Amino acid sequence: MPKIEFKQVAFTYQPNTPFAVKALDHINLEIPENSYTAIVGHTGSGKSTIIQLLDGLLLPTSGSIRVDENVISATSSNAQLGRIRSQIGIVFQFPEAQLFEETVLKDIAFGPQNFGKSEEEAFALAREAMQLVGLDADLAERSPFELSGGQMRRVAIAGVLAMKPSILILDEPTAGLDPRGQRETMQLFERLHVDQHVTVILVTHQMEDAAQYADQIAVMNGGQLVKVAEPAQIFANPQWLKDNHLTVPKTTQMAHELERGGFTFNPYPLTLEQLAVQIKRQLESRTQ
Amino acid sequence: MHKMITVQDAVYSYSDDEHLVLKNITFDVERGEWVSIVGHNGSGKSTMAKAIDGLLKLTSGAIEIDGTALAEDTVWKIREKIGFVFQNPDNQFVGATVADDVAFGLENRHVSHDEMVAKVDEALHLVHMEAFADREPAGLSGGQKQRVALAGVIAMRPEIVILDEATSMLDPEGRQEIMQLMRELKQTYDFTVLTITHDIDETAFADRILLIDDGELVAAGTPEQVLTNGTDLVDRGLELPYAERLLNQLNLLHIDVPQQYMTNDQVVKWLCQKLNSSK
Amino acid sequence: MASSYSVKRVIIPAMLVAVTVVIARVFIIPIPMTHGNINLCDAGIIIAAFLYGKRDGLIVGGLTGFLLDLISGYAQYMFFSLIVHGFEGLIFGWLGYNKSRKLQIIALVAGVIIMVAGYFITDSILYKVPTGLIGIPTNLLQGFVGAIIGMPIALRLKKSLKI
Amino acid sequence: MFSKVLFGRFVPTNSLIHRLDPRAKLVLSLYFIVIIFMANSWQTYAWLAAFTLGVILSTKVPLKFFWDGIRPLVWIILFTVILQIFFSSGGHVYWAWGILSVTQFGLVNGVYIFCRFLLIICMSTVLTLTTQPLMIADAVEALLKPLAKLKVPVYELALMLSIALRFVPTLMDESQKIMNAQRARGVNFGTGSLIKRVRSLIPILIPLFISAFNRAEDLATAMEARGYSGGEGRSKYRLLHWHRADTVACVVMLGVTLILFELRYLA
Ligand SMILES: Nc1ncnc2c1ncn2[C@@H]1O[C@H](COP(=O)(O)OP(=O)(O)OP(=O)(O)O)[C@@H](O)[C@H]1O
Ligand SMILES: Nc1ncnc2c1ncn2[C@@H]1O[C@H](COP(=O)(O)OP(=O)(O)OP(=O)(O)O)[C@@H](O)[C@H]1O
Ligand SMILES: [Mg+2]
Ligand SMILES: [Mg+2]
Repeated sequence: MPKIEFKQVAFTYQPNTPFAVKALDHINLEIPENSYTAIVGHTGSGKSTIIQLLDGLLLPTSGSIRVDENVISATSSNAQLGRIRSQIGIVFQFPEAQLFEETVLKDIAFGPQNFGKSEEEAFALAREAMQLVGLDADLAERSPFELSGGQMRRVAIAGVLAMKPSILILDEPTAGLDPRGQRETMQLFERLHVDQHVTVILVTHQMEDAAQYADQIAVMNGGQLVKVAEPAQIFANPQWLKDNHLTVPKTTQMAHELERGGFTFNPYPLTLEQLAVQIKRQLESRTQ
Repeated sequence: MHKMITVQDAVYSYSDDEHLVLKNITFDVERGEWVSIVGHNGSGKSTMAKAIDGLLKLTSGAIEIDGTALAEDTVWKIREKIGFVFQNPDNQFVGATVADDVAFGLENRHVSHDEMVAKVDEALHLVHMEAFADREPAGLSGGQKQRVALAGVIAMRPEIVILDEATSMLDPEGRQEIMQLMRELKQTYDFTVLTITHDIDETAFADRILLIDDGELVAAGTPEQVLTNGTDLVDRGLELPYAERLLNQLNLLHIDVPQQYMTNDQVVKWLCQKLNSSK
Repeated sequence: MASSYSVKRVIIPAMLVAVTVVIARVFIIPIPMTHGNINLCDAGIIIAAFLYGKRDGLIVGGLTGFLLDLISGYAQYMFFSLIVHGFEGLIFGWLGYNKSRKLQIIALVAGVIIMVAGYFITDSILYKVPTGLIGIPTNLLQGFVGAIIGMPIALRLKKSLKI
Repeated sequence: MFSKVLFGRFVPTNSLIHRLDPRAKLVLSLYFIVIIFMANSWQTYAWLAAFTLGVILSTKVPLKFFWDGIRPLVWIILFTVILQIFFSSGGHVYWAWGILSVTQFGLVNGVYIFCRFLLIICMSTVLTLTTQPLMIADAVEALLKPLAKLKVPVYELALMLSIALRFVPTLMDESQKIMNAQRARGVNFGTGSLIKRVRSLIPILIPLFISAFNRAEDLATAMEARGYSGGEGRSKYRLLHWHRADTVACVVMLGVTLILFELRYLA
């Protein structure tokens, strides 16, 4: 049984008013346990709406979402939603905007405490999370507002990880970070996925990340789910990507241009390393 | 002829403590040149740019814009020559509507109403936002807001345009749009451009690149000179251009690669030639 | 040069007005048989006044009162609110800015009384004395809730931002 | 999402009233509220009510929107009217019980106060339904301009008002985002005791204020970079235009007043 299942989900903002916006329609999606799913799509295609539905922050107008045994529908109660939220962690875009406590440690411990952990347990979880994201233990008693932008981002991420979620949702978690910060952050989530078997759902505009980390990619366009498939399938057709307002990953772009000059790629390379290996093979096979 | 921007031994620290955010930075920019400043988060790029616009005062060092030394009494004159687009599209939108926002700078310069209307229309036309003149910012996308910011800059006919990570909060489509637009505008008006970024792809149009690391200017030169393996871009928190990374990877796989810097197209051409010549 | 000081003197109160309008519109607590509900605008005014003093208290109070009525469609009240909330903010800042905890509590009480009295007078002028009387309990409640939310947040912000 | 807030209660129908200069609308609606206090008889109230109805109809805004303006005040209106009826004395006594009585004066006064409520609410609703908040802010600035001579910082106050209006939707969005983030971290709003509810607001309000301060910092820098150095002597892009229709509106209002006085003193 998949971990998460969307069944015929539709969502409208401000229904029955002149301002009604139909943000999602006919969403059917399965997310297996321990998988890494990327959700990609043009601005306004409904990605953020999907993840808010998944955490019960919005309730579907129709249809239902199952997370393990719990079901979210238009009539879900607060208690049900609380159970679901306790196993899902969301790193929102620019998560440093959620910091509020007097010290870093207290802020990170806030989530676990809300979900019923005692202060001691929560602080222990917080210290563990600090280590996980690579924050120096000395920072624990500092005010989060005295930190650099990169450190604040880590504190916010630690605040989500301290809840020990079995599902981790990431909404463009690396926006605004420099390449090193981006790489380190993405590798942190990858480690959680591999070592602790966390189910990861990544919303991103960066096709490189989707190609590199995800085992399945869901493509959104205009509130519809247009395709769910493995990265290799999604990225095999640059024209299709452009039609759905997606950028073409650099590797795909390069492979595509090389094809015009005589190279052939099968399967389509997703990462720089795969591309290099295939190029080498073809160069060498010709020489022999 | 004098340079457009000269920065001499710029030193800056935010508080009185020892921590220097800029450490003896010296460089200059020619009239009409496009220069990119790159560096990791917190390396001091924004601080440098703000100092050039007189938005903060150097601890020591000197800045000259178009032959005029930046000082208390010249700062307003100098700001008239510089158009600045900042990172967050929301936090620089002053006007209540698109047209009002474009007019804001003109109002500050006491431009007459009729002239203002003409200039606002023209600037909005140039950034393809004329249909949005009466819209409020709340309904615009990030990319559209940044185009409005650019229109506000263009309406002032500046000699220098500084984009401080103006695309970093946009989606990829929005980014490309803004960079492309900037290129078109530069062709029309030939201003001097300073772009600040940590995205190496955005240096694509630059004539010259300055690399800043923890407040120090560690490399300056053409993209060919700076964007190669030699400058330790990766150690400095950045990334090499894609073509360069591919060549490195091929090199690791024991394929002989040329030593000089190549763009994507050049790499494709070279690889295809190699494939076909080895038939 | 670089004296963004004067610009900030305009922008900070403006932004505080915006936040106060937002919290007043987002966190409304419905109360039957009144203007409809109580809102948190007093909390925002307290924060402005405790962080920046009487000038900003006056401006943020006045403009927030004015804008809130304008946006919510109570134009008949907007100039009264400008004066009542402005005066309230002035009192908060005058008696409470950079003062001891005890004095700050006195400032809160005084400001809230001014606000309650102000609306009593407003309603009595516009309509009748009974209309003014009926507003007293809800306005008191609104002031009380505003104070118990505004005060701790003002103190926390002051510490975190070193204002 | 919050375009509703941004527009205030503005309903664009582009009627004659919509097109009037906001200065005219602001002054005339305030003036009207003042002259309502001159009404003291059936005839005077009837005349003002007829005029108000005419204005309401000419805005072409559906009547439902006016009802929306009255609804929140219904209880206060009823309460005031009932008090007025039971506690005033004079004239014929229809019913009495202890200190309570229903008298002729009481009934009449009750009806009058009811009318006053309706007239004040409807006319101020006309203003907000036909004029965008921004326009009203402009009008206020224009009308207060003479105060600049008395060292009242009119320009700065107007700029503050316009920037506040500009940032309300942005911060409204921000508050929604922060609320989502904290709910995802297990905060439960709107349940539990008052203390608990108040406590649950702290994780929202602190980040919201911090965000506002950060924005203020950025905005101040951006404004300075664009050459803003104080309000004095800036030229203005958005101008208000006084048209013939505005003068006509003033004349009409004068006529309404004259007739009102006529009815008040002749009857
Ligand atoms: N609070 C809201 N009220 C009304 N409409 C909304 C709201 N939030 C989003 N929408 C609309 O719903 C649609 C989907 O929005 P959503 O935020 O889910 O897109 P997204 O894919 O996350 O976009 P982005 O890549 O820009 O983050 C859009 O048309 C958007 O305008
Ligand atoms: N207002 C301030 N007060 C104190 N320190 C500051 C302030 N602004 C920036 N700094 C510090 O100065 C250093 C340089 O900051 P700056 O904003 O110039 O970096 P940047 O290169 O623009 O980084 P980014 O890529 O994140 O925008 C950083 O260490 C930062 O923490
Ligand atoms: Mg989104
Ligand atoms: Mg910067």
